Amino acid sequence: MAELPHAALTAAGRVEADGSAAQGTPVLAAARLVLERDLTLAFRRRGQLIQPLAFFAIVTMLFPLAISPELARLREVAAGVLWVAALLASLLALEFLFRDDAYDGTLEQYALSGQPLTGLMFAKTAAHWLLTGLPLALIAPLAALSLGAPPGAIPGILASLAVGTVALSLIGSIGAALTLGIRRSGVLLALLTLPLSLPVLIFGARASELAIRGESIVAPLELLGALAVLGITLAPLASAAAVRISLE
Amino acid sequence: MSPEGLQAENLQLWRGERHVLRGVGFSVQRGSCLHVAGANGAGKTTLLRAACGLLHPESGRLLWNGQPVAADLPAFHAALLYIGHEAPLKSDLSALENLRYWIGMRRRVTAGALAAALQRVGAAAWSDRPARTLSAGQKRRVALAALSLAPVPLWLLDEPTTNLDGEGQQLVGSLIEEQLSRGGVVLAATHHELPVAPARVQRLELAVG
Amino acid sequence: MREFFDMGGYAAFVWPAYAVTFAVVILNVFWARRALAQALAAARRRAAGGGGAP
Amino acid sequence: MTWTWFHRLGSPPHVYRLARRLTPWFSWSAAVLILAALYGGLVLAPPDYQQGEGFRMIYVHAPTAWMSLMVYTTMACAAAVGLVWRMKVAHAAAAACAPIGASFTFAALVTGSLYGEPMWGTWWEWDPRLTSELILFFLYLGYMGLRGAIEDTQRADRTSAVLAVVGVVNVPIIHYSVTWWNSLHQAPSVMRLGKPTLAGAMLWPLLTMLLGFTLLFVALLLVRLRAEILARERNASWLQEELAA
Repeated sequence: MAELPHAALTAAGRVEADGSAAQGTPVLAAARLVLERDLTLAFRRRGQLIQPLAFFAIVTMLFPLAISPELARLREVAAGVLWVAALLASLLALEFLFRDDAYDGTLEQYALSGQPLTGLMFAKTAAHWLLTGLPLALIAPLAALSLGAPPGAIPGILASLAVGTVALSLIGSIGAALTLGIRRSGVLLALLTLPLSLPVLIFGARASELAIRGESIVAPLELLGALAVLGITLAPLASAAAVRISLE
Repeated sequence: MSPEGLQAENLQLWRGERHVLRGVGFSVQRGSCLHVAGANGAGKTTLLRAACGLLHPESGRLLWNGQPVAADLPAFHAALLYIGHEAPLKSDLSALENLRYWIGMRRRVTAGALAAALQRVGAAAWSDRPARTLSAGQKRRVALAALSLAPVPLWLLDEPTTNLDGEGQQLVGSLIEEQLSRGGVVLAATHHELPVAPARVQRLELAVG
Repeated sequence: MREFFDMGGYAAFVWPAYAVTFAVVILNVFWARRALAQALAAARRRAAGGGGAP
Repeated sequence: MTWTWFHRLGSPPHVYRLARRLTPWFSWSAAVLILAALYGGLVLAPPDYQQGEGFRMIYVHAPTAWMSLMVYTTMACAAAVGLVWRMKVAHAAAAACAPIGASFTFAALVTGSLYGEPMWGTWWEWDPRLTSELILFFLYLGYMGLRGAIEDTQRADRTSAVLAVVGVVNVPIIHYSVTWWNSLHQAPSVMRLGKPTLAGAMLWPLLTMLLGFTLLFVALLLVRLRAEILARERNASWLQEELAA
């Protein structure tokens, strides 16, 4: 019997058939592949990419109609409106973050790839942010202008949403992983995710509000940044654990 | 001398109310194949998923080369390839892209190796078509290409011959034979016969509980 | 006694607060006992009907 | 030797029997303490010089609010133990905690609102503590919703355990953010909820009530824990002997 390929395996386990460990994919490369795959898939279905943005635009449009067309009044609530709309729009896309991967067996392959699942979950969350959070942050200034915010507020609003949506995507990824395998999980996902997102809403809305008033947004932006960093370190761990459990 | 290959001792597993694995045990040496047989619902898939560490039996031991699998799960996972009864393909990606992402996660693959693997399973002609346009048998063949690209020591195959024509089944047979000749281990769950020389196959019959 | 129930004009708040709290306490006791009784009944039914194996 | 107690806590029959033995002790001492605290709080304690007789609501509001947080923390600890050591009994304890905690959080919200009305003049004030309590209530609802949505007990245990741990990490952050938010918006003249300076005859009923509620929680937990163990161990042989006895 040919002994050559697996001779080294007993010791390291990881060594591939040709006997060289260098053939294995490094974690970062694997995470990049996950990211690339999700982005490619999203761009194959471009129509769906627009949906959260359209939702965001419609929700922000509801408020002038429901409250008043007076820009002075709208300006007072603009920050809150932007953030509630962004929170809901980000939530909308979450349900599908892991769903297709769970159905077609991709998640199983991720869990069995020998790569740390935490890193792969982080890559998937990053893709979610690039596809929803970042576009939201980019169109939010337009919505803010339509709600009476001065042009000087644009950088502040952009910055607060860009940082805040990172935290929202991370928190949302936990909720999406927890509700895997549950039928009609949409409402439950909202019930799990929204209370955990409140700090992001509070700090983010405050930052946007200060930006609209033309004041310094440093303090709330730092708090948002802290939340994002905390999320980056902890959320992928939790979603990886939840995904593994969903495969049991 | 520590035993080589995959050993299971007294695996017990409940799924809700059902006692699916009732003290299942086996020992597959390097270079041999375990044919997990049994009727539908006998727990073949459950056993395979437990054997690759996705499911956690309530009691029992699983050893890989004499070491408990749980001691280093990532290393064990890097050493195995599991293919469920549906090939894990994205319907919007082509066969080629699917393979590149799937296998690329585990090891570096060159474009040449990918092309050769697809050629071998007879997929060259349709390797750039989106997976949603492929037939069930064609999807199976893409999964077989993954096997030839990932010569890891342990393969776990759930119904590897389903949906395949006669030639495809022979292909499964020759891939398994190659894996065994390399000193690899194969666990295949199927209620069909395996197209492999019987001398190398052990049979484990699961009963419906 | 009247004075005690009047709670210095706060009766409309004090007594409902106590009522709600102790309603929750009593309900909890009731629910916990019911949960145990139901679980015991289910387990006995199972034990009677075929030695536990489903 | 030192770890045997821990291993025994992982054994369902041991915990089941222990819970049955301990329940009366906790129940009766909780009942005695709560009754004593009621007498002390409603009769013996003098009225507060600012809040008058209204301050007596603190003897129910503070214990329910305390329960809401303590039960959540207990639940998360049990869940974490269950996740890390794959301990069935710990998951059963976490499952037993949720309905108790949710109901007391509800009581804390209602008593807080009743307490607030005469102090603030409105039934609901976005006071940081009440707001945090409301969010905690939603966390409980989410936990129970998730548990209820998953049929397989083992998966429900482990999935909801992840949520409980994530939640307990978040609770301080949520509380901090809500306090921070409130400090920006609140007019300083509005009185904050219930911080009368308590001493002597006013203080001991509160401490007794807190202890009594804690013991009550343990008693409730022990009873529910037995129910949860029964549901999880229905195929075990020890249970057959236990029921036959």
